[in-house]
Formats: sequence, C-alpha cells, structure tokens
Amino acid sequence: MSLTLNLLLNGVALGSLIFLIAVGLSLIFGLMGVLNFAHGAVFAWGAYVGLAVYNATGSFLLGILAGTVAGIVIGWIMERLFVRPFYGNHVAQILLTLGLMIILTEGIKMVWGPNLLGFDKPAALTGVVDILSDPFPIYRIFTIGIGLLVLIGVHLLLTRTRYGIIIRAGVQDPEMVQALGINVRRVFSLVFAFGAGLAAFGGVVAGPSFGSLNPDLGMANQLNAFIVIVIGGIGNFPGAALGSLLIGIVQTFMAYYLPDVAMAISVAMMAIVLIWKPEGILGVRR
Amino acid sequence: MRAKLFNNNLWLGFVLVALCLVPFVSSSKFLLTMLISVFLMAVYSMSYDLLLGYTGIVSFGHTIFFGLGAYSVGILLSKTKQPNLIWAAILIAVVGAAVIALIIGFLSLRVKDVYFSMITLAFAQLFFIISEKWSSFTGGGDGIAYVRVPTFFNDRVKFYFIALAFLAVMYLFLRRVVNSPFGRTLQAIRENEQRVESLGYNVLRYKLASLMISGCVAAMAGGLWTVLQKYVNTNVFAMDRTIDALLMTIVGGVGTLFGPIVGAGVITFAHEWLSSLSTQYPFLERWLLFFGILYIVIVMFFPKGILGTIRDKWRYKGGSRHAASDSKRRESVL
Amino acid sequence: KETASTTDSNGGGSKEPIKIGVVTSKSGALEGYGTQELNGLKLGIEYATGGTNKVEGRDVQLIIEDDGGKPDDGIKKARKLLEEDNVDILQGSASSSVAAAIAPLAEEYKKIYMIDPAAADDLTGKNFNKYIFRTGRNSSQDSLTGGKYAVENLGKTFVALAPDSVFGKSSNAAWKGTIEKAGGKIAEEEYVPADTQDFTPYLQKAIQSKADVLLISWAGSGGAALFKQIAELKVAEKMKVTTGIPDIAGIKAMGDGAAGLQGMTAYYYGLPKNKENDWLVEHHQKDFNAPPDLFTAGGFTAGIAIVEGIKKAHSTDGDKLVTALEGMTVHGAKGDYTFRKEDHQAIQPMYIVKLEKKDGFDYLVPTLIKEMSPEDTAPPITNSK
Amino acid sequence: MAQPILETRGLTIQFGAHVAVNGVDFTVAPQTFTSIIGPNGAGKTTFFNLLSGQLRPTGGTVAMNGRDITGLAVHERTRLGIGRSFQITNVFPNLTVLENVRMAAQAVGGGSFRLFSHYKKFKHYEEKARYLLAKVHLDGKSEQIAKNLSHGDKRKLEIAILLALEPKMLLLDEPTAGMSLEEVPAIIEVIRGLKESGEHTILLIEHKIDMVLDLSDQLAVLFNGRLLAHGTPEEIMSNELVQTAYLGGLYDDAVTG
Amino acid sequence: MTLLRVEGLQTYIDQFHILQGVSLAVEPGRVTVILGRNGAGKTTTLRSIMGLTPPREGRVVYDGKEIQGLPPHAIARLGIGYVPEDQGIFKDLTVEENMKIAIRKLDAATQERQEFVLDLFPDLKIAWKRKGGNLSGGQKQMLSMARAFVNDNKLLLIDEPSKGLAPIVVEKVMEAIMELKKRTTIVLVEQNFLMASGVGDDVYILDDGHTVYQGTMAEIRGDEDLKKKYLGIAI
Ligand SMILES: Nc1ncnc2c1ncn2[C@@H]1O[C@H](COP(=O)(O)OP(=O)(O)OP(=O)(O)O)[C@@H](O)[C@H]1O
Ligand SMILES: Nc1ncnc2c1ncn2[C@@H]1O[C@H](COP(=O)(O)OP(=O)(O)OP(=O)(O)O)[C@@H](O)[C@H]1O
Ligand SMILES: [Mg+2]
Ligand SMILES: [Mg+2]
Repeated sequence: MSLTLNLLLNGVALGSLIFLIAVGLSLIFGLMGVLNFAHGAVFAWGAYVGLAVYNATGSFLLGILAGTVAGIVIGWIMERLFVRPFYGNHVAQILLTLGLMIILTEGIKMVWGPNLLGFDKPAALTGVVDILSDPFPIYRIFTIGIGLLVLIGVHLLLTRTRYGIIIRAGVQDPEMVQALGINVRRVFSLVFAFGAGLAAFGGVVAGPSFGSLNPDLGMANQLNAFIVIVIGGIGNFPGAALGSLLIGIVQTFMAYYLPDVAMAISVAMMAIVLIWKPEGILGVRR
Repeated sequence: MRAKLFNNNLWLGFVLVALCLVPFVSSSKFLLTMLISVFLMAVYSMSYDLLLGYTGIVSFGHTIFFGLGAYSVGILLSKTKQPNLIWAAILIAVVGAAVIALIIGFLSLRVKDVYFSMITLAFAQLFFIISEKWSSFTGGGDGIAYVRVPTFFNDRVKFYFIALAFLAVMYLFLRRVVNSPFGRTLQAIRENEQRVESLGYNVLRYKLASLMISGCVAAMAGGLWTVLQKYVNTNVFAMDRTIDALLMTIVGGVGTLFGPIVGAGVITFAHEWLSSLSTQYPFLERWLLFFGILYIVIVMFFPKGILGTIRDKWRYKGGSRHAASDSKRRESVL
Repeated sequence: KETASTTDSNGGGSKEPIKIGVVTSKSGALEGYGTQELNGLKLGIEYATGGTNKVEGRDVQLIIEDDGGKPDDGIKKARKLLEEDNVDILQGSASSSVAAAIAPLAEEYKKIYMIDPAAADDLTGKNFNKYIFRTGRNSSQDSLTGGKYAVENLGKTFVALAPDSVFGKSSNAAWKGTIEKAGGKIAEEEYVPADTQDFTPYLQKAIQSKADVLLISWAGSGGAALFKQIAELKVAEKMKVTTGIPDIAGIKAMGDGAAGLQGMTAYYYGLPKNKENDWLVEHHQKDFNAPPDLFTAGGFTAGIAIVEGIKKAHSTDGDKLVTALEGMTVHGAKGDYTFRKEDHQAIQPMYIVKLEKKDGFDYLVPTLIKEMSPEDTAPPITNSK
Repeated sequence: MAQPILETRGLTIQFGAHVAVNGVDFTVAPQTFTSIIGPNGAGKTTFFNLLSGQLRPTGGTVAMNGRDITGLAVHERTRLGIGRSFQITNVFPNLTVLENVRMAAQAVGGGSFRLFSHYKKFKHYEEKARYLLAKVHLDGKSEQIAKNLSHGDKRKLEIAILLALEPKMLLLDEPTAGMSLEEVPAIIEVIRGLKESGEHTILLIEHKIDMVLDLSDQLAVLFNGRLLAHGTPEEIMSNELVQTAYLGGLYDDAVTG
Repeated sequence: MTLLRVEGLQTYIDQFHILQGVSLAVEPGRVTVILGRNGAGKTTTLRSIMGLTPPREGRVVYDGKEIQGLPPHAIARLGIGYVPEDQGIFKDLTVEENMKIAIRKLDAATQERQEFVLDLFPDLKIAWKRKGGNLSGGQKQMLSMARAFVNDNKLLLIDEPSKGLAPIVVEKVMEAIMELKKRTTIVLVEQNFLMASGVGDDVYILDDGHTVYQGTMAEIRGDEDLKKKYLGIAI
C-alpha cells in the first residue's frame, strides 16, 4: 500500500472518530444552539462506563450498550435539571456546562481514580488486515464503518421525521412551537439525551482506539468536535460529517509531513474557513 | 437611576477606603497577595465585560491580550535584566495589544455570534502554540523564571496600593467609556447590530475600537500579573485564562462593570478556600467538584450574575433599562 | 484561619513544629504522580524519624497544597506556605513548570526546596539556585541510563520517536548525546503531535528506516495507544523497541502486547534490594493498600533527606541546611542518593528492565536486566553557578 | 423637472431563480411624495432594501443626487440622508424607548466617538428624543423597555427613530400597519407635516389605499418585481390591472369617489 | 352552548398588571371581534387563552373544561389554532417545513384543507421552498394563517390578520373567514374596521386591560357615537 493511501485511510478513520464525538454535539450545539462544554465529559463517561461493563462481562457489545445508556441518562438529567431554563442564553450555558464538565470529570476520578486505564480492543476486532500488502488495523475499519452507520442513521432521523424541524423551530421560537401543539420541552429533552447518548456511544467506540482512558479525555477531544461543526456549518449535519473527514485527513497528512504545524492545523483551518466563508462550508448564510 | 446601587460614587468611595485600610488592619502578606491578584484579575475581567456585556461579543481569545502583556514584561525584563524597563514593557504590551486587536478584529469582527467566538478561539490557540514552539524565546511550558522586577514592587504593601490604584483608575476609565456616547453606541450594537448600522453608524469601527480598548486594558493587567508572579509561561495563552475572564464576568454580572470585580473576588477566594480545605478534609479531596457546583448554583440562583441579579431586583421599581445578558434577536430586517 | 505572625521562627532550639510545605498536583492531569510522591514523602518522614515524626524533639508537620499543575496556582500556594504558614522547607511538585515557578521563591525566602518528581533538567540547570535540591532523577539521567545500555545491547542505529513538544525535543536531544557518546547513531527523529491517536504511519516509517532500535520517549496518555499499535503492527519482530517504563497504571494501560519490551526505569518496587525499600513496600501496602509506584521512591527519599539534613544541621535554617545537604548521601528507596555539590541533583541508581508476564500480576512486571550505578548515570552539570 | 434626488437604472436583484426586483428604472424628484403599491411579494420591501443598502443588487445602479451610491454601505447611505423604517419592527429591544430614539439623534448629532464625555452632557439629544416621542404619542412610555411595548406602539417608536435621523429622504415601509384606528390619523398628520415642510422627499409603501391617495403626489406600482406604472394617483387608479389584481372589490368606492 | 368562556382574567407580565379583569363569551359558529387601541391588552388576552402568558386569576372554560393552567401545547391540541400578531414564522425553515411542523395529523381531510389554504394564498405555493425569513411581510401573514387553517381546529384565535395584506388579499381573507365560520369558531383581533365589521358577529372592546364594551357588530355598525367613543373613528 502506498504511503499516501495509508495516510488517507488513517485520515478517514481519524475523521470517523472525530465525527463520533461531533455527531452528538452537532445536535446539541449545532441544532439546539447549546454551547455545551460538558459534551466531552459525557463522551468520557460513556467510555469509562463502557470499559467497566466490557471488563466485567467480557462483551464489548454490552459495553457499548451500557455506555450509551449512561450517556442518555446523564444527558436527560442535565437537560431536565440544568440546561432547560437557559436555551438561547449562551452566557448562562457557558457557566453551567463548564460547571457540569468539572463535576462529571471529577466524578470519573472519584469512581475510577485519576490514573490511566487501558482499554483493549475486543479480540474479534484486534489485529490487522493487509490492504495492498500493507497492514491496516481492523479496528480502524470498524470505526469507519460505525461512523458511516451513525451518519446515515442520524441523517435519516433528522430528514425523515419532524424532529429536525421541530428543534430548529424550537430554538428560534419555542413559544410558537408550543402554540402549534407540540410539547417542545419534551422534544428538547429527548434530543439532548439522544445527543448525549451519541457522545457516550462515541466514547465507547473510540476507547480502544485511544488504547487507554484518562479522566481529561473529554476536554481534549471536545475542541475538535466544536471545530468540525463550525467548519461544516453550524446546524448542518452533513457539514459536521464533512468537517470531520476534512480535519481527519488534513491532520493526518500534516502530522506526518509537517508535524511542527500539525498542532495548529485544525484551529488554523477553522479560522481560514470562517474568514473565507463565515457560515461554514455547507452552512447557509442567515 | 442606572445601577445607582453599585455605581454610586459614595458607595464606591466607601469600598475604596475600606480596601485602603486592609494593609493597616492585617499584616498578612498572603492576604495582600490574594487581594493584589483579585485586583489584577478584576481589571482583566472588566476589560472582558466591555466586550461581552457592553458590545455583546463573546470572545474566546481574550487571553491573547493578557498573555501579550505578561510576556512583554517577562521577556523584556528577563532578557535585559533591567527591572526599570517595566514601563517600557507595559507600553510595548499596550501598543502590541492594540495592533493585534486591530488585526484580529479586522479578520473576525465581520463574523457574527458563535462564529466570532470560534475564530478568536482559533487565534488564541495559535498564540498558545507559537509560544510553545518558540520556546527559545518564550521559555515554553517551563516558562521564564526569575523575572526581575523593580524593587519597589517587592514591598507588598506598596504593590498593593499600586494594584488598587490601577483597579480604581481602570474602573473609572471604563465606566466613563461605557457611559460616553461611544459606550452607548456599543450597547446599541449589542442589542441590534444592523439597526445601528441603518442609523448611520459604522459598526465595524465601533467594535474594533471596543476590542482595542479592551485588549489594551487586558494587556496592562497581564503585564502587572508577571510583576506579581515574577514568572511567565505558556499558560498565559491557554484557554483556561480566557475562561477565567468569562467566569469572573458572568459570576459577577455581565454588563455591570462592577460585577467582574465581585466575580474576581468570589472566584479567587473560593478557589483558594476550597483547594486549601481539600488537603485538610478528606471529603473535600475532590474539591474541584464543589467548584463546579458553585458555578451551577450561581447560574441557577443568580442568572444574571451576582450583581446583575441584585441590580435587577432593585431596578424593577424604576422600570429602567435592561442589560440582558444575551438578547435573542427574533426580528429580522424584512 | 489565624493570621500567622511575621516573627522569625527559624530558631533551631524552640519546640515549634518543623513545617514542611508541599505544593504538588492533587488535581489536574498530574494528580496520579502527585499522589504517589506525597505518599512516599509521608512514609519517608515516618521512616527517618523511626515512626515518631519528631526530629530534634520537634514535630514534623506536613502542610499540603494543590497546584492543579498550574504554575500560577503553584506560586500562590508556595507564597501562602511561606508567608502564612511559615514553613521551613518546601517540597514538590509533579509539574516541572510549577517547580520552575516556585524555585525563585525558595531563593527569596531562603528556604530549601526539595524537588521531586519534576524532572526538567533546567531545574538543576538554568533555573537553579542554591536552595534547590532534587531527589528525583532528571531527564538526562533517564537518557543516560537507557542510551548507554541500548547502544551496547540493542543496536547501533536508532529511530527516535517523541511527542512534538518541549519535552519531546529536549528528551530526544539528551538521548542523542548519550547515544552518540556511546558510539551509536540516531538515524531519524520523528516528532509526533502529542495528541496523536494513530501512530501507524510513523511506525511504518520507522520500520522502513531499517534502523536497529526504535527509541520512544513518550509522556502522557497517548503512550498506551502507541504501544498497543506497536504490538498490533508487530514492530518488535522487525526491530528492537526501547523506552522509559511508566508507572504501574501506565504499564497496565499498555496491555499484554508490550511483553518483552526493554527499557529504563527510575523505580519499580520489586527492583531495589535494601531495607529501606522493604520497609517502604511493607508500609505502603499497609497504609495505602497498594505497592509503591514510580514516583513514590523519590518522595520517600525526599522525606528521609529532609529529616537527615535537619539532624545534621541541627536547624531548619535554609543556609545551614544547604551546607548540610550539599554532598550528603542519603540511604533512600533505591540505595544511595548523593546530592552533588555543584547542582544539588541527587545521583542515584537507575534500572534497565524488561516487561514480563508473571503469575499473580494483572500487568507486565518490570524485571531487572541491569542496575546502573549513580556514577554511570550522572548527568552533566549544566548550571552556571 | 429638476435633477432627480433618486434614480435607479435597471435595478435588479435575484434570489436563486427568483427575480424579486426586475430591471426597475425609477426616478424621484426632490421634495415629492411617492407611494409604492403592489401585491404582496411584489418586491416593494426588497426595493427599499436596495435603496437603503440592506441588499446589494445583482444588476443595475442606484444614484442619489446624480452620484452613484450602489456600492455604499448602509451606514454611508444613512449619512447621505436616506432614512428608513422597517416593515417588521426593528428596534433595540432591551433599551428604553427614550434611549432608542436618543441613539438615532446621536447618530446625526455626532460625537459618538467621544470616549470620555459623559452621555448626559449631550442633553439636547435627549430633549430631541422626548419631543419626537410626544409627536408620535409615546411620551408616556419613554422609560419602558422597548420590547415590552405593544405591537402598535412599536410601530410608533419606529417612526420616532426615523424622524430623529432627520433624513432628507424617507423610506416608510407600512408605517401604520397594526396601529390602532384612533391613532393612525395622528401619524398621518406627522407624515403630512413632513411633506408640507417641503424639506423631505418621501417614499411610502402602504396597503391602506385611502391614506396613499390622501398623501401622494405620485404613485408607482410594482408587480412581480417590475415597475408596472408610475404616475399621478388618478392615472394609476384607473389602471385596470391595478383594479383587478391589487385592489379587488373593496375599494371601489375609494377609487371612484 | 358557549364554546369559550373567559371570566375575570387577571394577567401579569413580570410585575406589571396587564389584564385587569377581561371577560368574553364566544358562541360557536360566530366570529367574535376584539377591538381596542394599542396597548389595550388584546394580544395579551389571546395569549392568556393560549396559555402563553398564563393568567394569575380568572377562568378560561373551553368546551366545558377549564383550561387555564394547561401548557400551551396541550391547549393547542384541544383544537385551538393561533395566529400571533408577529406571525411567528420560523425564519430558518422553508414554507414547506413551516407547514409541516404545524400539521398535527396527516390525513385526507388535512390534505384537503391544505389545498384550500394554498388556493386561498397561491403566493405560498410559489414560495414553497423559500425560507420563512425571506418572505415578504404579507406572505408571512399568509403563512401564519395557513398554518392555523390547515388543522382541524374548533377555535381560531387570530391577531390582526389584515396587517400588511394587499386589499385584494384582505378581501380573500374575509371570504375565507366566512367560509371557515361554517365549521369553526373564530376570535378575531382587528384594527381594520372595514374588515372587522365585514365579518364580525359579536364585539368586545378592551381598554387598559378591561372589557369596556360588549355587544354585536350590528349595533356598532349603526352607532356612530359608540364608534367615536371607543374607537376614535367616524366612518
Ligand atoms: N432573501 C430572499 N430569498 C428568496 N426570496 C426572497 C428573498 N427576499 C425576498 N424574497 C422574495 O421576493 C419577493 C418580494 O418580497 P418583498 O418583501 O419585497 O415583497 P413586498 O412587495 O414588500 O410584499 P409585502 O407587501 O407582502 O410586504 C417575495 O416573493 C419574497 O418571497
Ligand atoms: N413583557 C412586558 N412587560 C411589560 N409590559 C408589557 C409586556 N408585554 C406587554 N406589555 C404591556 O401590556 C399592554 C398590553 O399589551 P398588548 O400587546 O396585549 O396590547 P394590544 O392590545 O395587543 O396592542 P396592539 O394593538 O398595539 O397590538 C401594553 O401596554 C404593553 O406595553
Ligand atoms: Mg413588504
Ligand atoms: Mg396586539
């Protein structure tokens, strides 16, 4: 396999990982407009719960399930108790979600301690396959596949049901949505919980890719999620996917050829995209 | 009528006198240090409030200016070993901040809302990365230690009064700015930007000016911060530092100017207090948890920050202005 | 809280307690390291005072403050300890930045600053002042240990893979010096962004370089993924791999794939054979229900060094302690630690180990290949003073 | 005719496939009162947006007093004397009613870039604002937060803001929509006063035909983005298309009467 | 039987006492018009009925059930349609999506009603894929009405529908209201007296948060004094 192809595949895999974090945020931040700084912490919770259950039962599938459920529960509680009164109020959201981020992160340390925890790949997904005679890890193919599935699933959910438009409308004018006979609060709770569940799901799937978990895992990955959403166009779901792919590939190539600037590349790309097209690549001007 | 409660000169005079008495009442150098850092952070947060509370723009890169100030002082003083260049360093910082604000502003101020926030975040990250990469100049993560400052600042009481005076002057300066016709225009921009435009104001110029003023003030605070710490490293460009400004402003009350001072005090002392307790009481070991809870409690019970919420309660009788932290603009042009 | 007076409490004869102020990470990314070191410190004092916690008839009191890994907080806390609590000695920190920020305060207040486990060379180099002593090993000692051994036993040409950070660069520079001195050669240096999750291209590049040894300096959480990928891509079948062995949690996180990996380490509780270490292992297990870890040894030794220093100086006065500690040899967890006169860096035994699977352990156990003597791994003196 | 104060040539704007304003050639003589009528969606508001600069045309030019202003920004046009009110209320929601108008007075009065003088020193702005608020019957509500005004009151505020700008050329987009029957006459009087002062050129968009007929010197009709007709009220009212496609049966009396 | 009975509504917004005892009785199959000058409390009355600004005191009885205190969506689901005065268009959604979000149940009857409203307002068909925020003022007004008319509502609360509409469209709206009257009951707030008197059956006049007049449209139409007194007009 040529190096370029290898890098490209790795880029896609990385993009797919970023997307798994970003997809939930793209609902919560992109559609509902909540600047959710606790998103990464939910992602981390998913990973930790998933790991705990996986280790206890030996079943990765159960781990994924448990992690996702944990995320949904956390999201539901977060929305119900805290976020609900502050839709549309970015300033309050920042303070609130930063507080939640701290609490969730400290919670991880309380339950699992501050140290690294190894996260092994399930046996079936360990190892490499040869692509054009060069080895490529199976797990990475798995993450690409999962990323695609999630993309299609959520896209269908948003376009085939009324949820997509209810959220968009509800963010702009919740009162009017209510007056049309829709329980907008419940929809918001559901979507928020769903977004958190997706984050947690992403956490479990990403865990083995990271190889180990640490409590600050969320913070480190959350920035990338924000970046791809902004690059793709806030509120534009396919945009988030495109942004993830773009960042994944560019980052991989840069890291290889120009490691000195690789650290800066995603933020620099975001700045360039915004200056050139303020609404994001697929975003529409308001 | 406007926020009489807090911006009343008599009241402020009283607070000032009380603060002036502190060094005579307590001989704790540590308390003075804490207060000095509160004063400096208060100036930094007030400068942020000019953007957030008055111009209505959420910057995620405010620490760029703080960091510029901190590094100017740190690098100049340690490279030249000339403590008296402090004023030159601060001047450089202020001019540098103005220039950088102009450049960043030009590139990003046309972009609205969260998009603006994200661009500024990108710039802050770039500054952070540059300071990491250019470690021969900035000292990188390990930083520049042994920054020599004028001996004058080594006397904690003198430094205390300098910092207090600095706070007082900056407060009066910023209050004047927000109450001037210029400041009024900023507030109108916060409320409805395109309407201001259609009244014939060049919005970009006002926003740029506000970013520059705010940046210059933050740079001064950053410069004095290095004088206090005698140390500077890449942390001054880290996201955390911007979040500090954001938190202190929000906790105190957005758009109140005096609020950030309160916020700086509350956050600094709560931080110190909780982290000190944590080493004494095992159940407080995870003290950050309580810090997180503090944020949430403040949002839930003081939705407009401590001062903002109290002020609102008072103002209802007068039926006066509203400094809504975040106005959702439902109306469109058409 | 009572406001401490500013009166001098240095007088050696009084019965006031001896206060040791510790600034280290009790929160933040380095919390784990901070905790290891703190546990060690407590035990070290207990050991050196024969369980009485008294030196020269005075109680030893530890006042611990959390710096969260941030220099600004570290400075604040150190000031509080010096000004409010009037501590006699400072100790810490897990973060090199924090230690660098505190170092000037030690000089200003003329108090000993017993550094551990912060490892940056500059602390006993560029940022040195005479009040600084360090029981922990510095980065150069790591590379000296690993480098010499690797050239002699693993191969002559190296690919050095390190995070693209100040740590990575300086670490590679140190390794390079040692390896070249020992007659080896670094054929290629690869700097990888610190947040990399996918190392395949770099590993492939390394394999293609046909070098004998892949030398890895990694700090932080990405390491586990790196070693898992090394196992997955079967790099070890094509070239030797060496690195600094992390703490137990870190080894655990590497997974079984790292079996056979050779590298240097500053401490693993099963390695030293002396009564200090035996005591440490026993009491650590008793008090904390776990064996001591990578950085516990340094903290333990710091505790002993502080007590021994005070005993020798009969005082807690900073300058007297400097004189007492300079050149002193302490019997610590790894054996003899000697504070060099020139830069106050403790030279100490270091280890070359191999990770092996062992019954009864849920991680790969570092087993001794070779112990390096303090002199063998003595770093160059880089402070100008 | 004197040099037109405003002149558009081939003014066009296209949104995707839809041409909202299509090749409009339109001139306005100074100190005249012209009303623009046309069905919903004909492009009237869009046309205003092109004149005041909220939108950039995809084709054609706008000239004021012979000078091409097509490329100027909104605030620059305002400085040249084009002021407009908005069809959908567009005020500063969280400022007081008084402050809303004061901002506009300050915009023309200058001094906005003074950082240090206290705004209270500019008392005359406030006085002017109060005077104008009285004129639009909002004097009792000057301390209210603008967003708390009822719909009709917001419309009045909109007009007061516009008046404070002292524009030479006023673009009024349905100023009285939603205003109570009782108060419409007062606002009409204000507008008539402007007209009669002889210092202003006024363009009005309105669907209230009696008001249009009452005030206008000229009528222009937009249909589907095109300028269908431009002439005296009598000419326009007798246009058959206007009759059938715009007015319908309700206004038969108004036209014949 | 009275479809909607409002008794002694007292509504506060923040600490302001906006409605100070408004009462209405809406008879089925009739058009009840609420008149009053700006700031009288007309909009607040409709909002109070919808539960958007719940009254602090007083009762709202709809179809024999007390509904004050119910959340707005529950009230809407009882078959009450609302056309707010600011139109309440979702500006980021297309016309199509704006309609889609309004439709409560997609059945044949709804389909039929949708055709009816699109015939009534053909502009919407043309602008079907446009963003709500890009519509002209009149088109927004049409869309807002269309959203309310498309459902099988028993009661419609319509706030100033004629605002911004071309005369011919006003006429069409009046016709539509006469048509709708056959199957629904309508409460109408209107400043256009021509329209109000054209379609109205019963009249309430509000002032300063109170009901100051109650009667039939026929009475008002014939009584110049009444018109002068409460409406300040003489037509
Ligand atoms: N940004 C846009 N994108 C797409 N279509 C637009 C846009 N702006 C306006 N339109 C369309 O252009 C046409 C003209 O709109 P405009 O607002 O100018 O009408 P108007 O004459 O003011 O009507 P009304 O009397 O109802 O206010 C409408 O059909 C509208 O849907
Ligand atoms: N949020 C609020 N805070 C304070 N007062 C308010 C608020 N909302 C409305 N009001 C006041 O309540 C009164 C009634 O308002 P409402 O909108 O019901 O009037 P209306 O009869 O619909 O008038 P219009 O014909 O102008 O639409 C007004 O005087 C208004 O200023
Ligand atoms: Mg219009
Ligand atoms: Mg109303």
